[in-house]
Amino acid sequence: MRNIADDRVHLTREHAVELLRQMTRIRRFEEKCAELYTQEKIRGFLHLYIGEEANAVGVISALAEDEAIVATYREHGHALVRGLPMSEVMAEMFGKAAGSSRGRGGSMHIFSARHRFFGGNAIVAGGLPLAVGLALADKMLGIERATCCFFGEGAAAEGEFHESLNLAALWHLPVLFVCENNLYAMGTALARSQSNPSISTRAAVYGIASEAVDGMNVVDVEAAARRAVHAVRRGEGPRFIEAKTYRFRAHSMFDADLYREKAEIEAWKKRDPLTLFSDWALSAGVLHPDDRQEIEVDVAREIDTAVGFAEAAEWEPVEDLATDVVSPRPETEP
Amino acid sequence: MRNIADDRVHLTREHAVELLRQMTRIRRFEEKCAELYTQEKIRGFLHLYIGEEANAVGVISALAEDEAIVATYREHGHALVRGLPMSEVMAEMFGKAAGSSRGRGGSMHIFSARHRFFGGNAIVAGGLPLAVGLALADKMLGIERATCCFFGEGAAAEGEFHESLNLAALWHLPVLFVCENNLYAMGTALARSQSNPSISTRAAVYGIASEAVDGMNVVDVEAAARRAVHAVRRGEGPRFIEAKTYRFRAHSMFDADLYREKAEIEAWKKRDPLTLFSDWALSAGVLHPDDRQEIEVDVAREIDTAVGFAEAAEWEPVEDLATDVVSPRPETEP
Amino acid sequence: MTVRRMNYREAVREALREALARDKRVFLMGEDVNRYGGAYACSLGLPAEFGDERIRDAPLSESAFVGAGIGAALGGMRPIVEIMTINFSLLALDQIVNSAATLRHMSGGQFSVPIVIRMATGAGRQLAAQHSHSLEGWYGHIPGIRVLAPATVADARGMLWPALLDPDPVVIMEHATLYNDEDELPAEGDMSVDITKAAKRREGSDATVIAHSASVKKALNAAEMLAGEGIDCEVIDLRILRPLDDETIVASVRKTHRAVIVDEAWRSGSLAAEISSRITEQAFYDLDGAVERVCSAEVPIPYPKHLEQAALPQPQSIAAAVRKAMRR
Amino acid sequence: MTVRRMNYREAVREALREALARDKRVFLMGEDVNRYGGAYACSLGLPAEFGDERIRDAPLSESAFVGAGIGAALGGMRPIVEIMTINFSLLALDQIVNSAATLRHMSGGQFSVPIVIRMATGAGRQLAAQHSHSLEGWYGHIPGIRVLAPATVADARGMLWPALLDPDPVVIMEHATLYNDEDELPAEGDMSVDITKAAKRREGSDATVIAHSASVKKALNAAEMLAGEGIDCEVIDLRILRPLDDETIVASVRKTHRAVIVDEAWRSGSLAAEISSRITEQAFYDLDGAVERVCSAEVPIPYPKHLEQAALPQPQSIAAAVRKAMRR
Ligand SMILES: Cc1ncc(C[n+]2csc(CCOP(=O)(O)OP(=O)(O)O)c2C)c(N)n1
Ligand SMILES: Cc1ncc(C[n+]2csc(CCOP(=O)(O)OP(=O)(O)O)c2C)c(N)n1
Ligand SMILES: [Mg+2]
Ligand SMILES: [Mg+2]
Repeated sequence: MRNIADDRVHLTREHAVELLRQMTRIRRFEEKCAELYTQEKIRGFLHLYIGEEANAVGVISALAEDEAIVATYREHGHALVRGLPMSEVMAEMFGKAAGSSRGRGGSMHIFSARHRFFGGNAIVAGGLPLAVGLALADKMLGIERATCCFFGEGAAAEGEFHESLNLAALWHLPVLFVCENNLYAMGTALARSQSNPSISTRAAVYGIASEAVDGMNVVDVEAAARRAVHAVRRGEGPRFIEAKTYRFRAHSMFDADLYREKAEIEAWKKRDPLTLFSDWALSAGVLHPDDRQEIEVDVAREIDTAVGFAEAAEWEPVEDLATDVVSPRPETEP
Repeated sequence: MRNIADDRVHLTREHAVELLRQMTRIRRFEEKCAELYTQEKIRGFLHLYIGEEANAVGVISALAEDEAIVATYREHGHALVRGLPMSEVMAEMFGKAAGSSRGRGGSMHIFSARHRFFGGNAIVAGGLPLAVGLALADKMLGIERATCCFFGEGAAAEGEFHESLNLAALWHLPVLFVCENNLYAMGTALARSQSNPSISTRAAVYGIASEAVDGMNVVDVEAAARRAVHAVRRGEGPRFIEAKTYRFRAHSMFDADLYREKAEIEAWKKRDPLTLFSDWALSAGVLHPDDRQEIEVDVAREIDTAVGFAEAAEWEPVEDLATDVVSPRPETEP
Repeated sequence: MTVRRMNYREAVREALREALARDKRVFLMGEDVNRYGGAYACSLGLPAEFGDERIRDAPLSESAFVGAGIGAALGGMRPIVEIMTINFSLLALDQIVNSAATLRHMSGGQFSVPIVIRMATGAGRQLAAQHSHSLEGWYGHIPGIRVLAPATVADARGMLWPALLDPDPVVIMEHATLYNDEDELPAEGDMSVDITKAAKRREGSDATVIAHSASVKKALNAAEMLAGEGIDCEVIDLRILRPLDDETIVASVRKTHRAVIVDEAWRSGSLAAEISSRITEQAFYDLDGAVERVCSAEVPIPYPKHLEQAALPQPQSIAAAVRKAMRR
Repeated sequence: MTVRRMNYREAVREALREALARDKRVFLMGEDVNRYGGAYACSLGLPAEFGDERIRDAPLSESAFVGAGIGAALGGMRPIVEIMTINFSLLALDQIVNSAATLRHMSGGQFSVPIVIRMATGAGRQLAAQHSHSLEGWYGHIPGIRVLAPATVADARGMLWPALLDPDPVVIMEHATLYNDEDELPAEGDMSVDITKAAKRREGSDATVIAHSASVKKALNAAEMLAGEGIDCEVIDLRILRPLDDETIVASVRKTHRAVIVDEAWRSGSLAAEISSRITEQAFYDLDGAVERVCSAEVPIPYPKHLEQAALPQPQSIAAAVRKAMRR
């Protein structure tokens, strides 16, 4: 179904529906999560992606299913687009044993080995070295595919950003770095934390071809991702995309959001990636008038099912607390 | 005596003698250390600076006496030029109680509070954050002076390089970063460890004005340092100098030096900073014919005295092992 | 004496305010301490009083800003560096171990590093494996630093100023589940507390329960449960994790002859192990039985409440350990 | 059986060579492992056999290349990552603690991280405060990893392959003073050793001395000294620092009734504390007296030989502790 072999976006109706559906799935899923959080069904940290959906959808649409993804604690969207069943993701949010990480990870640690979805990392910039290593493995094993690493602009201040970009460039590794620049790291605006706020120019200094893209425009994101991932697959070394985006909600459910102007938020909401895309697609005749509504109905149903599944699911028994800390010792052991 | 108020080098005879004397002090001191190492008077790691003398001499000549210096484990030269008495430095090499760190640090950890010489750091890139903090203190206390931080090109791969340059630039701190690019980090050539081997361009990406300079030419180094340190003192934020240099000896006394061609070493030796400078200064009439010899005689005497001092000095008594792990509790304590 | 109620968070904030007002060299630096008000809202409101320079937002770069704090301390300032949580302090450990803790000794006594590093610690808030570490025992291993663990509102209020007076690096561990705890404090006067001694939080004669930080409350709860069974526990709050106050601990054990140590860290290599060893070393012939430890299960802390709570020490497990020590 | 002499360094090298030859997925990555031959010359000559890809020089960036090793393990490779020394491993601790050690559990068992991380440890070479750490006890605290400490040439030769077979992260601590130690090994056959059990290095009946890594030799020296005084020591080499082999330790103490633990780490919060606690917990009524610890002085390790040696455990101090345990 997904056309990954092409390095350009083909906006058939089918593809447009898929893009909108995926963005809608994320949006509604997270709105539901926020509600469930206030009901105390979901606990811990909950970082919403609302406003940034175009990035996960655009980029992951360009990836093959076996191209690894490494993400952050703000990864529900990435997990859903990658194809993790919403029920499993929702069960994970609840902490149930049927969750994608057996409930042990929660919102920040969604994993799926069968989807090559490597999480879900709650240490800022902690995922970058892992992505470099996954790409190194592919290269050494002769497998031609990209590894895609998502992280925020705040992560670009960390030492691991620098070390990882250097390694990837030096060893010519097939990594696609995607910096989701939503302008804030918790309450710290980019300009207050990094002397050079142009993230994409900073990638270039390692010799990594990089591109900044409108992260509210799913088509632009997908187009940039296709170009980049094709170059990566061709063995041209790592690529870097800076997606300029914005989170509409607070950093987490604990955040009083005191550090930015309401007007700024409102201005960005005018560029809501869902409306932006569906309005354009409708006016361009790519989407049909009923598509939006149908998607909403489908997604509502999917969410109901997911919540029902999560509600009904079992807790992991306490006796299993210590399973899988380490593996059982292998038989081959002397 | 030292003219630090000017942002240009004035090559009077006096100054030329001083430059050559300082380079000669380092060279002969270290040659002696290598000898003492084989005699097992000096132990542990010993990293010689031979070949790189023009950098410490050129840069430190441009600094005021109270401008802090942070260096690495390859810091004998910096300590000597900064004005630490050679006898104390030599006693430190021996590990004697009269050493500049009471003998506890040895070759890699020469300190002097009264010279604002902050060492002597054996963790690659570990000194950069300290220099940033020293400069931050000056800035917050309203003291207009620079803090000078030396490190190797290998350190530029570490996360702390990135984090520290960002902090210094972001906060507009009076730091002079001096990267002594001797092309190797132990046995790893720069091009084999960093995707972008042009260190000075990498500083620029943080918005730090930077300059590459011939690190074998003491006058060039001093000129660059004067320009940079004046800008720093004027409150223009951090500056960065990349000094292109070479170490003539192995990385440490344990290094078999198998990773580079003898011809490469020989080629660089043709640009020995001592000969380069004294030949030029003689031909330009800045130095007098006898100066070189007089310096050698003086320095030989200084080294003899230092070795004599170190030989005669006492060991710290074993009973004092645990003094100064922490300070005695303050009287003011409740 | 008039008293007032405040919570642990407010106590930290008031202590910060006092320090900033008393000494111009004091400043607070860390991620989100300014605009955001601190991840745990400890510095909310302080920027208006002290400005952006002294309540200094730092980029995400734990190694560099902790190192910069060390440098600033060397340069004559009195930095308070906030590491958002102990989990991220791993990124700054090199600076703490290799610079802050060693500089005085390694320089032959020439340098002081009067830095205070605060960090939130611990589990209990369903934050899962990467955000629930109790690694304060690691800090307790490092010569050259002092490690404080305020378990009460009074200690949260009173430890900071003496920590700043210490010419050496001091690390203050604030357990994240304590910030909303309330207590009464004197309305005025010197709030400083002694940062050298452990505290007896409950007097008792049958067994000594030794805890720190958020575990102190759990130990007190256990003691209440056991009181109903006729077991009278003494509860010691360590307060200072390095250097440990052996005297208070050993004196209590000499009296009760039984010791149970509670520590939210993983059992192997925990601070509890150190205390247990010291007790056997110093009071072996006073002991009626083996020193017991109640620690966290040796698993990365899981997200769901029932598993997380099962992994952590609880009043029930503490009480069970005391009964075991009493051979009941 | 024919034997051959080799030193510890050669044993490590041969183990590396064997692993690289046996499994195409194995590669060695670290600072200066290729052109330089490894800081301790362990990989000298291997690039010619296995090429630059598999003997991979890494830039100075401990966090990234250790993290990349973890990622490569997730991606199907069997990386051996060399961190030049434990001192620099602080820069990579976040990746080890928060990724390598947690991924299996936190993902509900989906992922394995079959990485081996080797590092040189310890003091004794006059390398001063920043280059003499004995922090292997910190690693012993982390659930999800296995920690090995080869003290003999045979273990240096035989632990690597089983470590690579382990689907979980394994950390191998090579004490830098051991690399020149020589011993005899069988000329052929399987060199693999059991990586789950401690080893009895000397049989004895009066006291159990427990040590690991470079301290084992010191313990054996002390035992020889004491033998002359009629004190017969059993010496246990821990070999595996996590998970500890309680069984072997406790069985010995049950027999001798006295235990002395030797650990080059700083005393407070050392692995020695953990072992001491376990012994009292599991064999309290078998003990004739308190378990003794011989650790390093709690100071940043100084450069001069006389001070460094005074800071470290020595045969003399071990013997003294045994005498104390024997109340002699
Ligand atoms: C190493 C580390 N330091 C601090 C934190 C706390 N923290 C969590 S998210 C965050 C902001 C990260 O910002 P950014 O990288 O821009 O990603 P965003 O949250 O905006 O998606 C911070 C400071 C952390 N998780 N890890
Ligand atoms: C964090 C860290 N990693 C590794 C080392 C081991 N080491 C000491 S010096 C060195 C090379 C550093 O090279 P460079 O920064 O270029 O300085 P140079 O020695 O050439 O002056 C290495 C790898 C160390 N001391 N610290
Ligand atoms: Mg952001
Ligand atoms: Mg170099």
